[in-house]
Amino acid sequence: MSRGDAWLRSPEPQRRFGVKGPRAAELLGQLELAVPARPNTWSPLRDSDRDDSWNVIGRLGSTEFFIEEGGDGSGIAALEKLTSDGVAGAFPVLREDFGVVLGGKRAADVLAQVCNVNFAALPQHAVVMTLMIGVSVLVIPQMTDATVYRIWCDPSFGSYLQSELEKMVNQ
Amino acid sequence: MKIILCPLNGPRPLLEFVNAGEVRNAPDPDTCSDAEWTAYLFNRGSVPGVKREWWCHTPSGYWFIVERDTARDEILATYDAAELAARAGA
Amino acid sequence: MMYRLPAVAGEWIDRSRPLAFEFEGRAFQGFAGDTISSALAAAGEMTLGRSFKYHRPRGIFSFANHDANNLFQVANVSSGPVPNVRGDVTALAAGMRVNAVNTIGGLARDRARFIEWLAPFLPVGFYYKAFHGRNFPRWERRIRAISGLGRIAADAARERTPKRYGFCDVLVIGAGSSGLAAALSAADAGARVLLVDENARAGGCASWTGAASGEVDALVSRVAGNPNIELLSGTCAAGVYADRWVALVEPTRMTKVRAGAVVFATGAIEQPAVFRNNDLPGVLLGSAAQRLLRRHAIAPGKRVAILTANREGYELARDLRAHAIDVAAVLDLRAGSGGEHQGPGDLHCMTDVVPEAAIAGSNGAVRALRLRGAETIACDAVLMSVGFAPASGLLSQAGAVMQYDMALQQHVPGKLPAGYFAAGRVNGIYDAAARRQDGRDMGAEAAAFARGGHVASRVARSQGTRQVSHPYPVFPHASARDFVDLDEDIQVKDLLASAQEGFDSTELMKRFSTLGMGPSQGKHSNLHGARILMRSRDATLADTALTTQRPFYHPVPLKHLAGMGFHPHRHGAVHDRHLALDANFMTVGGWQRPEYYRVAGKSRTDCINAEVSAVREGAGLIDVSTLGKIEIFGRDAGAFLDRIYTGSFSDLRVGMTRYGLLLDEGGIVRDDGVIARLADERYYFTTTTSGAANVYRELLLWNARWRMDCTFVNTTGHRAAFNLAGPGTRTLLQAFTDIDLSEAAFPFLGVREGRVAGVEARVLRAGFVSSLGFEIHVPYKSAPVLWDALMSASGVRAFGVEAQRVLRLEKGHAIVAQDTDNLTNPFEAGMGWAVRMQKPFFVGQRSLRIHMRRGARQKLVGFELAPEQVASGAAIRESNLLIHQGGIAGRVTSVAQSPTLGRTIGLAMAAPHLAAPGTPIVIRASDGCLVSARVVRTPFLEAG
Amino acid sequence: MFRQPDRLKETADVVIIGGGGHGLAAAYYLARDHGIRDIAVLEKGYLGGGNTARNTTIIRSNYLTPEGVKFYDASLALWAGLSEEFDFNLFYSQRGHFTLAHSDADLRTARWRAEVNKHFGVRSEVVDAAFVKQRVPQIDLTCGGHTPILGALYHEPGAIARHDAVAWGYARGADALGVEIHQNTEVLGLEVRDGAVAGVRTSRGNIATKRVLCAVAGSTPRILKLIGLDSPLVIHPLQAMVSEPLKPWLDPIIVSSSLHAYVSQSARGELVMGASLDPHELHSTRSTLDFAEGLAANMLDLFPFLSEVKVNRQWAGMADMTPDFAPIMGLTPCEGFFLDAGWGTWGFKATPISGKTMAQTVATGVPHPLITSFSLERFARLELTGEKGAASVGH
Repeated sequence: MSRGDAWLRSPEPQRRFGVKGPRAAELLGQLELAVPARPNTWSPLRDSDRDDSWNVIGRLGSTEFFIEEGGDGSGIAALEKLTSDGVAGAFPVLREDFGVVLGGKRAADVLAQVCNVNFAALPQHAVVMTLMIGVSVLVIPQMTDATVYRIWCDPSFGSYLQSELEKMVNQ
Repeated sequence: MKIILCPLNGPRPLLEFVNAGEVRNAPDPDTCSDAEWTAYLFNRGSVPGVKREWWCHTPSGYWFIVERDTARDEILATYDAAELAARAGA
Repeated sequence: MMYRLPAVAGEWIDRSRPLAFEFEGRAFQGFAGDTISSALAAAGEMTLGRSFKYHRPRGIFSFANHDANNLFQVANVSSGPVPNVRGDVTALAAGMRVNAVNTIGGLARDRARFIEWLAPFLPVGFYYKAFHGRNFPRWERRIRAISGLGRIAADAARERTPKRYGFCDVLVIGAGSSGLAAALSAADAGARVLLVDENARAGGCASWTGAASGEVDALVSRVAGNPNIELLSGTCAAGVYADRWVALVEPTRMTKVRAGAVVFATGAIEQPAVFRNNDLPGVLLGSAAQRLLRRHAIAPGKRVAILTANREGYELARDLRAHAIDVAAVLDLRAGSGGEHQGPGDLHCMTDVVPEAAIAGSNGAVRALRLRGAETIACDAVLMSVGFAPASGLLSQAGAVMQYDMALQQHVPGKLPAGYFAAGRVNGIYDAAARRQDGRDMGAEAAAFARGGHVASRVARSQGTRQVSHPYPVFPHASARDFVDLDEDIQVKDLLASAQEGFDSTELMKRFSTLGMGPSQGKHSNLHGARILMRSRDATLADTALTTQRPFYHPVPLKHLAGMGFHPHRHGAVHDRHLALDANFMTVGGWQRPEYYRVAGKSRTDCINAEVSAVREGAGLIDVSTLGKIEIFGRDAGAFLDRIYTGSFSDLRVGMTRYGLLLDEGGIVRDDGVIARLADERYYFTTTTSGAANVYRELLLWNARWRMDCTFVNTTGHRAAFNLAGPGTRTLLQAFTDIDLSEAAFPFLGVREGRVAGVEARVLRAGFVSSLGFEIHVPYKSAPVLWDALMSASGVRAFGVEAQRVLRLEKGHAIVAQDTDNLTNPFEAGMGWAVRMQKPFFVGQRSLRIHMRRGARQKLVGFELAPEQVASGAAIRESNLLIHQGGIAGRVTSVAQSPTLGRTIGLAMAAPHLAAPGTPIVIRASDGCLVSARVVRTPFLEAG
Repeated sequence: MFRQPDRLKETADVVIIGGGGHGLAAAYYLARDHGIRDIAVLEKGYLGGGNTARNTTIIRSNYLTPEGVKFYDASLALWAGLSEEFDFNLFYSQRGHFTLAHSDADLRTARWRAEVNKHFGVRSEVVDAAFVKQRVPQIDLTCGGHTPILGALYHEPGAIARHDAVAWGYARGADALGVEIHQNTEVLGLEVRDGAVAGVRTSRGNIATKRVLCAVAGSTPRILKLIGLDSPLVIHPLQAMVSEPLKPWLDPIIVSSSLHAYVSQSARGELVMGASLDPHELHSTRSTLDFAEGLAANMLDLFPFLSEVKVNRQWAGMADMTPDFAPIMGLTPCEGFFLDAGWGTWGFKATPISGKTMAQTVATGVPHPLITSFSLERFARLELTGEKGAASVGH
């Protein structure tokens, strides 16, 4: 597999934030963020964010949210402030995830070696919580482009996941 | 590998799940006899047949209910624990 | 003798690419497209191997990946010798060095030949009846020495091959007429189809019989042109598992496919006739001869006799003559004449034939076939075309029940599980047009099912009309050598003897006689074995089931199953710092943890002792990031913890921590940690390293049952933690933080949030390893900053897990799962102080009531060795036993030579009557000598 | 070898449910040692077709608890003499048994077992990695660099045997003493009068009897249900696989506690490989691909050169697991109904001693001294055995 067929890179520096709890959705709504309606889907952080932006808000299950924001990260700053004051029913989640971007026209072939999910059969704007070579991961397929996959995992598994994915990309 | 239809995450391979055994109600610890209590502790009534079990999708930490035929290795139904009361009644 | 013909239309070999190779030390040449066996056959080699038990010479038999007697030890240019390579299907490569397996001193002069002379004295089950008794070990060495087939090469390197996950709507197994038709009709119905065939090319039997090859070629090209169909040839479907999960094995990798529906178009396996010397080289299946002929342009012999019981035998005769091969006779086992029993006028045909024996020539291969009560036919090849068995291995793996159809004298699928379909010869259908129709029908049904159509189990219809299988092509001979199973050298008499002895079910017979246990798993022997068994019981095959077929259909190399061999492991945030400090790592619960830090010129013990002293005298820093770190929020958070842990936490003051002990429902100690209350509705707590994931999952389960108002967050991997321990740590740490660390402001067991070294942190006053210590928890990515800052402070020394064990032992702290086991309750572990029995409820409470009534069966106590024992160098190790009046009275769970106290101290699970401080105890060291010690109070070290 | 009676007897002194090794052994010793020969052994399928046919034939006595060590050591003593006794070669072959330790927790458990074993005169020692290498030169002590082997528990008496032959040997022995063995005879019901066994209903007729021994491993819950008894058993599939025959190279039995994998080489030259239980309850002998994948990966970590060696066949048995990894043997609340169950992954090696002790228990109505701590009531009393240890491994 040549370098161009599949590639791996670190995402641009992003601020990351998590919030969880029965009233988490409500809280995000208050800040006029585009809260994904269905569990395990994502949407651009704000309606103003174009589809090619990396500002994303993912709904993990029904009551947890995962947010990444570039630029000044104003949205996340506001959230951190709100939740640190302790809003009943919406609690901050420390997100120190390891993040990586897998892309290229053979990216799907790489995924087929590490993950038992049929990404081709997923609905639009899906967020996938699954196992990848033994590690729990969060995957957003085709976020900005049909051949681009964003992957996050527990930071302590980062070096392992990175090195194994690199091996395959370089095959 | 078996596929389990996770009510939250959709169809996933067995490998992504762990099983915590049957849905069982513990006897009232304050009124039950030692015999009743130890029977609850140890006797899992593992006669082959349809069981209502707790399963967890580990990547998402989501616990839900699986109705499984332990003799035929078939999964008959899966649903959120919130439906347990209603289903158990039915 | 076999030989290569001039070019044959459609041959698979490339005569422009000769390949030189070596066989049994002699030089040979084949062509690209040859297999090992075909290249040898082309060179006239008739004997390619020796049989498993009697070491009889054996040649090509099925040429269909079932030739268990043509297994080779193959060394390639690039790789070392590989055992048990199947010559009939393995592609020839230039420079191969090939040897027959299972010979002593080579194929030709195999010194193990002698075993055959013993054969008459080796009845079935012989080994069970002989050699035993006192001398068995000696006999066994001999038996072991001649057992087995290929040899392992212990220096061969680990091979890592990728594994893939695949998905398709319809998987069609077998690319013959029916499979190709099934794939096309499924694709036409809109399904994404994967079509696999173990042969190097698609086409199925048409590719060697030549029958209806025109139509089949048309199908092949239509498949090639269909974007919805992916064709994988040279790919074996090795196993079928639950929910249509199928293992596809290619030469270079394994693909695990999830199919919406599966069509088995796996065809049929030609079965031999059983008669004396039916195993001679030159006696082979008609289909084998045709595969050799059309794929590799090899003639089975110069003068060929065909033993038949079906039309295929006559078509075979025509085919051979069309290629200018002399057919001596077509010998039909069936009575009757005319019609099908008629070859071309000048073809010598006989009916009602009973084969007496094949006769071997000087080269060990067949030179004639003797018929009972008739002439002897001189020939150098006997081709058998007497019937088929369905290739049903994968079908029965899928759960299909095979039923014997008396009209066809063949097994056909009965009830098929939902989502599985069968088509073609496996259904007993042999005529080309009917097979294509069957394929079209099944392909359409499979596509409908994959789309979410009906899921009811269905009965596969068998449309077979023409009988191609002889009901009993078995002709036992008084002096045997009438082989039913060539893998295992099993003769008719062996099976009859088994039945005689009471092993008269297919399963028992298999196990006693080893029928079908060889490398080809009975593909040519199970059917006849069952026929012989049932006839001996005056019953028919309709009255029995064949033995269960299990994975794998063809054997699969370990490397393809193992794949790349991933080993997930975790690294803490300052792993590189540990490396820089030359840490010696140990693996704990998937983490790499520093066991101790090496210091040039110092022994392991010296290093550990130095780390201990650092903590006792000044300050030490240990990375405890592997601890589980869980947060609980919400109105019921405290109440929830009260129900989970043995202690009480709803009354814990904000800003304070309390030890938490977790039991299972049986009252057994499972995990422990420190629970901190950060706010009214916000707790943060730790678990053991190995317990982290399970405890978190268990909490979620309890709350799925209790439905209390709380929310859980597992920050284990996202937060790093470090324990700064030792008398000097307060002043040292104060320099890095604005949190007031004074005893008054930050008492023992307190918890504070603030900044340390500029990093947002939670600080817990901990006492696990030292009276004064601060456990500092920070976000993963900020950890290096904190570590570097603290390590830069003068007098701080990093310490590892081993030093921590000594330090906590000096403080008398038990480690769950080291000092406790699967029977230990908190009272036995000396942790009763952490249990609030008066609470209304907590997990394990009910069982503890029973434990308390019964009283402790063991108690965890501290002990120390008498100084003179230490002086005498007595070495006590963990798990050494306490001995009392000659019996076992407990065991040592922890022991260490305390550098601080200069004594050997430890913890032991002891019988209650030995638990009182001051009690003398006796410990048996591993070398057996008894060491006296004394039970003492813990902690061993109050201050420090 | 043994007769196949065409019809059931109407009454029997003792009915044994289960024609596997345990049931047949009990029948044999009842007839031989206790003069009770009016016995009917009822087998749902074929002789020894259950876990006797499906186990990986490992025989050892290096257990953790005193009661376990004494019990299995008595079994080994019987094993050694069986071939002679039956005049039938069971291929009982002492190979030595390594339990590899990959962590200091493994080593602690290994030493714990060794110390208890030695206390009862059982030959077990904790050995270092060099000793392992010397006995198995082909092994990769680094385990692919992932989980290095630090040492092992070495148990010299560890052995293998031809599993089917054990059932046949006992069957032949019992048959010769007049015991009737009925295959393809499924038990459908049990007659119980005033809390005592009165008879057995089967697919081939009824037998009146006052004593029933149940020795059906994975089918135990189904039989217990017939008399309304509950038990702490849970049924898990236990899988195994076997390679194509290879010339002998591996003498001892190798078990890795951390990798949960074990392997030995049979007299036919096949590598017989197994792993731990499937993780959840299932009453089926289906095979799974992920089992074969995981086991293969572990095998290649131990023996990288086996990459090209082919796996011929997979299979599975149904293991009746107990909460404390020790069997359930002896009397039950139902008078005359005796239980021999809870054999999980360790039943084969116990075949002779379970037969002998259950025979005496059935004959006398009093539990044999070797099995008193394996009683069914221990769970109600919360007095489990310690066989599970701190982190135990089966097989």
